[in-house]
Amino acid sequence: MSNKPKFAMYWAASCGGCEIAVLNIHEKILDVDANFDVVFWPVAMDAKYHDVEAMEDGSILLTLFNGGMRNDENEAIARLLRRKSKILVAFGSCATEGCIPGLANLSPVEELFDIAYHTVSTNNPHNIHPQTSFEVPEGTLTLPTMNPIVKTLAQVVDVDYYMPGCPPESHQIAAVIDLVIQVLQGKAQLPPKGSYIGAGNSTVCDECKRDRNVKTITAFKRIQEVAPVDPKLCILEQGVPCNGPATRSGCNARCPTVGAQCIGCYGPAEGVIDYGARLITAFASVVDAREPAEIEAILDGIPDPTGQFYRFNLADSLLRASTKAWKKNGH
Amino acid sequence: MTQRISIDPITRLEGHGKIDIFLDDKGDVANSYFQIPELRGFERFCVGRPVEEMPLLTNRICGVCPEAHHMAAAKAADAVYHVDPPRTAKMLRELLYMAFYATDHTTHFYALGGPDFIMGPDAPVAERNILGVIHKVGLEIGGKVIQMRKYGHTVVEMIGGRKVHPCTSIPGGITKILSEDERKQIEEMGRWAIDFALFTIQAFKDIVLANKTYLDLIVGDVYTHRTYYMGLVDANNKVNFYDGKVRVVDPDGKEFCKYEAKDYLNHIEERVEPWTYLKFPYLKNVGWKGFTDGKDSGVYMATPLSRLNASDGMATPKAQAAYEEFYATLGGKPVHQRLAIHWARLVELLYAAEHWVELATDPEITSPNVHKVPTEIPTEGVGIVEAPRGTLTHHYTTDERGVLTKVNLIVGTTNNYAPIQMSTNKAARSLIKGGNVNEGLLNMVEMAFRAYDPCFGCATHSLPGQMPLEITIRNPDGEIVDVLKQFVE
Amino acid sequence: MSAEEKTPKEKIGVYVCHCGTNIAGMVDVVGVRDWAQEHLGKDGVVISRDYKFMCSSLGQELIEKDIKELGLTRVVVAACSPHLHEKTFRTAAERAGLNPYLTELVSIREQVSWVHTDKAVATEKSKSLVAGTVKRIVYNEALEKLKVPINPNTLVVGGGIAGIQAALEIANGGFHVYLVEREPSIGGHMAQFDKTFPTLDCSACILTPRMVEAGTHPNITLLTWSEVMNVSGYIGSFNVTIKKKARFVNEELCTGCGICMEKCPLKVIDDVYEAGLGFRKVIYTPFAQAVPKYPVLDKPNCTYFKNGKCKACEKFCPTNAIDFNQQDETLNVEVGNIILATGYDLFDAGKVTNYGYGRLANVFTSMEFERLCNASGPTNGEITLRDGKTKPESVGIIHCVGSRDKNFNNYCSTICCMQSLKFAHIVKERTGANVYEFYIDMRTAAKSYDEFYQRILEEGTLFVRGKVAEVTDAARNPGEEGKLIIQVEDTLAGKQRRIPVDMVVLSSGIEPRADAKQTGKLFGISCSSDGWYIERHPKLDPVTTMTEGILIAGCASGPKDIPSSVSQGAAAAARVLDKILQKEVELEPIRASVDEAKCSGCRICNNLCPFNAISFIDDLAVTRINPALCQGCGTCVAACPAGAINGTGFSNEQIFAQIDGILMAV
Amino acid sequence: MSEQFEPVIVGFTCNWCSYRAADAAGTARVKYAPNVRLIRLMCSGRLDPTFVMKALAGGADGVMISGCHPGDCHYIEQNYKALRRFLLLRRTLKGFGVEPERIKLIWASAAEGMRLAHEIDSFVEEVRKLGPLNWPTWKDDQHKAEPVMEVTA
Repeated sequence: MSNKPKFAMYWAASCGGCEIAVLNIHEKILDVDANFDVVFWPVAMDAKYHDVEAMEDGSILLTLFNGGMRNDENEAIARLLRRKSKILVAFGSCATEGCIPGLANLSPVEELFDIAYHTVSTNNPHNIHPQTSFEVPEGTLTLPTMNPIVKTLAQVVDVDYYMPGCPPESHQIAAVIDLVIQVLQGKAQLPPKGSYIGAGNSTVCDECKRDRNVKTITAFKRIQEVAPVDPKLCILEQGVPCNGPATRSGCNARCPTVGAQCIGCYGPAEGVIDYGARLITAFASVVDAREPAEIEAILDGIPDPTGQFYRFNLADSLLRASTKAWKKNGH
Repeated sequence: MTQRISIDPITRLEGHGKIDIFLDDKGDVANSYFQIPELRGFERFCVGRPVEEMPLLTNRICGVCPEAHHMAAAKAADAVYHVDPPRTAKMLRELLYMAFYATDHTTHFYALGGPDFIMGPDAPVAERNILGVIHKVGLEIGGKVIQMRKYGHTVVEMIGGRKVHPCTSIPGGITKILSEDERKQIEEMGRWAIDFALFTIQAFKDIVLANKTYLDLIVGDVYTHRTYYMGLVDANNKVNFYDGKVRVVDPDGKEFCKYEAKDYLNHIEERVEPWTYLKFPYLKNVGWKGFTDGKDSGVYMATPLSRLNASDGMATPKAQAAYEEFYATLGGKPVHQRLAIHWARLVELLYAAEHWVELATDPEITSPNVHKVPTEIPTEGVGIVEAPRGTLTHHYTTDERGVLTKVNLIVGTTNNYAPIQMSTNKAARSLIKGGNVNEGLLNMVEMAFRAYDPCFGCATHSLPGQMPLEITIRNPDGEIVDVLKQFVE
Repeated sequence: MSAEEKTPKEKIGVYVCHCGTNIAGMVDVVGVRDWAQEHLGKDGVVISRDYKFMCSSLGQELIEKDIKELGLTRVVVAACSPHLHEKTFRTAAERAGLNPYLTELVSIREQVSWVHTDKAVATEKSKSLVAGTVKRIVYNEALEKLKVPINPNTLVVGGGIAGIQAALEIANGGFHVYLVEREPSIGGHMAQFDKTFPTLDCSACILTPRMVEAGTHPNITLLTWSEVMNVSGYIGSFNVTIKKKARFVNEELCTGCGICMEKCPLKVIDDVYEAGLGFRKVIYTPFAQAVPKYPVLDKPNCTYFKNGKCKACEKFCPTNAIDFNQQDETLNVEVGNIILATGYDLFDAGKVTNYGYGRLANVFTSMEFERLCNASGPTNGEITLRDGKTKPESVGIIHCVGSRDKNFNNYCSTICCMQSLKFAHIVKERTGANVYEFYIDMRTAAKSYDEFYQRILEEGTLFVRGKVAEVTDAARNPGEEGKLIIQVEDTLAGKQRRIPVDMVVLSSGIEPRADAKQTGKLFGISCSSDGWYIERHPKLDPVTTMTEGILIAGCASGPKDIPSSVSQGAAAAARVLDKILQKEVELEPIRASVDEAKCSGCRICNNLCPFNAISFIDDLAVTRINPALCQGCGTCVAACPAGAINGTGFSNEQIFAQIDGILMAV
Repeated sequence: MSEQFEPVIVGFTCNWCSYRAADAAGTARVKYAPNVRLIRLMCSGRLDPTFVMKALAGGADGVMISGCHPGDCHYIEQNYKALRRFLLLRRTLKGFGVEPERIKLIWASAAEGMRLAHEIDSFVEEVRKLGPLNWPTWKDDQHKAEPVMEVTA
């Protein structure tokens, strides 16, 4: 084995987009190879779970961990890699804040099954559901146990750094890799534990080129009602609920740039402890009405506030799950 | 005494796929099970969301082929609103999709499937990866492969806004208007892509077809299943990725059915097994007969090969030529050998590149007319596209505000779950006899598996080319009798 | 790792007050003390005491001693409402060298012992309230009051009696005043009156000297025919932009001889001063005693401006003071304080259609009537019907026109009763006609008002108690022909009456200025629902507003008679003088500020501040908050989607910690 | 103490009207339910929905928000912003399964101690009817590293 510092990347419950985003740094990958001894990276190379187990605790310098905590296997590996890694980075939206799969926290796991295994195209007269342990004639087959709710990495293990984004933009990944290499060469310092890396400290508007004015909103509109949006003017000012004002900068305002509203994949700005609350208060503040009835009428323009405000952040919000989800799971 | 062998794609330990093989007392294969141990429940938590969010939410089902979900969702949302997007909008979506296809097929051929052939199945495993490929066919190809992926991503980002998880398709069209400058670049990249595709097919012919052993491997019985084949076709029954009707041909290659997206429920049904989180789709009108092939089993396949089998040809000239050569070489339609999927994939790569240029040179592609505001009350709609890994179906029902009340998704790879289970099973049976586990087992099973380019949950890509496996043989008491590893340490 | 395991950042002292038995009677004070000592140590509580009366000098010394000897860095006093004793304890802590903002009060009297009945529960609640404040105070910052210098100049807006009074008081105090009036002359409504109640002395006679004094005072810059266009800045240093409308008369040269007015060939109806009853020339001063004496040329009506001919005024002016090329000019003035004495508008009696004003010739408004009986008025004080000659034999005066009426204004206009009584006297005195007063309630509260009422009663004026339903000329009964009939329910006699009269006077109420809202926005103050400016406190602070440095006097804040308007003008002036003499003001340091590194320039907050403290810096694309304008409400802090705005004194950390504290298991 | 469920309610008041109303209730010795624990803000406009989320997540069964009557805001019109945030917050909390009745907005002038007391009593009764909310404390949590927690807006 070489004496280069060890690097690992892992995916828990994720879509694989984070891995693709890393591969999309193209030739930068070679820098990783040059400076690190890649010991564990499912998407890119072979290695075995028990190889990792065999390593000394803390022997991996840097682990980029993506994916959420959907089942007990996810958590098991999270704990293992925490033990083995000096620096554990929650990489991407799933690991930092739960991402879209976190929306599952609005309903109990049972419901996920009830729906998934009884869709219109499913023929399931005997109401069969997958079992964590099932006897087939030849023996027993086991499946991992789903967590009652999706958790973020930091809710399961101690996390050193957070790298937001669904997925993190490749230019940001490249930048972070550069930083770490510079640290290794003693040319730079690591940021304080708990910092967000590969992202800005402000919000998307900071990078958005659109013109902004003093805001007052008389009606919220759906994107399909107004598209194509005015190419110059702030999308929120055109009535489309754009999450840009509350969403951490770092993506170069990609979506607003192509005429789509920001959906918030970079999560809350620095130090904000509840992303959705920032949007609730910001949007409500600029609603141009005083009478409850008028206000309600304008708010009707946002058909799904909970989803709108917690699309990516639900699992990391202060409430984290709906009463349905956790009451059913006997918390 | 029963032995149990688990083939555990160790690198996906959190479980995107795990094979358990049970041996009977004689040491022959009693049965094998391919398990998918994950469920994220999109069908549940998408309910309650506004339908225009589906192209954004369902992206997150798969970061490898988000474009496919983006398109299927957008089309389903159009249908929900009963709106027909302007021609330019549809072309932009399809252009993005072609670029994605070219990238994805390239990745698979050079990084995942290709090495089996280019390096040869018997080459040292450690060399059978993209690095090995580059080594064998020359560095400049490595450069070209990276170039191809870069170009693909550039187009996806130009039209879709982002390299991964595009965000521009909305009910009634798309939010992005293409500038002439962008169009020029896209056209140039497209022309380059055509050359790259031709070059790749030539390489395949030189290295694989010219080599008797490889050819036998392809046409060999181990990888043969006589199943139904599914694919999207245009009005002339030519292969289409973005739009058209779903056509199914029977194991003899005769058209079994041809339906519009909205009618998919008359033709497709899914089965639940208690030992896996993934469902098994099958042809409703044939019925579920278990993991078996033949005309009487509803099992069907949806892959590049299936699309070719289910069509009458390709809609672009060069690809059509490649199509004809494909069947001429493999002895006519339909082709049942799974390994031919690799070749079929290259035919599609060429089509994607050609159509890419066709779209990029259409005078209307830069028109600002990219969206039609929906005026009808939203109700229900189905959107179907061909994902690289199979026919992808999104089906939404909404209330009058366009908020989802029902969601049904049949994801590309799911179509092939039963065939893969069968292929791996067959490989196991043919290679495990009297308790002797043939050393080639891993490799053969892996090849069977990989030919489908499976994308479970929905992200089981593995670079560089390995589906690294380990077989642990335990006695009934669970003690390890033998461990077979794919990689020499 | 969680906050609990860390060694506490601060040394906190907790002091629980018995308040005699006020608190101790319902709260186990010692229990609270011990609980704090025991359970809040990890938060930094190093000492927890109880005492009979914490606010007593001994109690305060207890705290000061601990600060000195134990080196306390935070003090929590569980006692009464902070509105009562926060200052007391903060000052005490300050004496001991601790920044006052590091001391907090917990209200366990008003919020616990006085309102609850179960001692156990009350004690429990007290504990959690204390816990909340202890956890909160860890995040309190040492704050310094903001000090801003006071520019000694003052702006007074409105040249009515209240404004004149205010201006004079300050000017006499030796400081400079800019007195802005939008009409050509100061004097306001009072200048239009004939007599003033209850003393009946001639309005002009008492007002004119004041006007002249203001007009000639070395410390007063009189800016008539002028309007405030813009106000920026904050208490101590406002920058005001004033538009001086063109008079077309050179004030340097004009002697006010009045020849131009004589020679001007064109007369127009005077809707302002003469309430439409009389005429004025196109170049004019509103009235003889106008201050300043310089006339104003009414451009829209001027023949020369209309068709380029005439120039009579110019020809005859002995000092060539007429200047047809004069332009509006804007000037900027720097002032430290602003007094708004913008007065009122008269209620438009025409709105009460059933009283027939505008339809029935001999229905007059109170202001018309003032002019009618004013010696300098259109009829030289002769009280006549519209024809200008017939003397009325009977006059009906209707009270509360537009006031105390839910269709118009709910409030009582205060002055109408006395005004009507004054009218009754004048009519009797000058015409001997029969006078009827129609009133709902007779309101004669102020000094020697009711005596005046008695006098009018004795003079034989007839009073009918009841709200007039209608004034009509449709005769029904003999004797009604050619008369105005007043239909009223006499609520004393309990029957309907029809009273025929020759003349009806509508005692119209008074209303906020039509443009009061815009003016309010201009100066950053607000109007109540009925449109009057809101005082900082309706009883204890009637002449200041929520905006530091903006004061109000006279009818701007509601209907008032002359004496009250004058005293308010004086009061506002006193406040201003006090500020000027202090040379600088201290502002509460509860303020919001923007972390510009975090601010994305989304501009969500830009529209949220009614005090114009928030401004957007275009070239930096960030928002800034002017600390001197900020009033510390925290609305923008709560609104910022990026969490880029911090509010001192009530920061998120403080509130979060307090929530944790009060939800602590006790 | 009684058997019945005693809800824990966090109340937010503005400094000028509603907090003074509580003072007034005290001075007048008006008795009311002890379940509400008040936190003083300068203005109801300072009410950040995060406070409500934190209170509910921290174990409160209900949250009361109170301010000056519309039109009487000490800061001119900020209570209208509080009203709008309250309405949107309530809609959002529905999605979390939190009954709208658990969050109440109360206008009370400095003089209305009696009114405030009555409002509190009726609110406590409503929440009592709804029963405990006791949001899970998510004991399994590893907290995010300290520095992050301490950088706050």
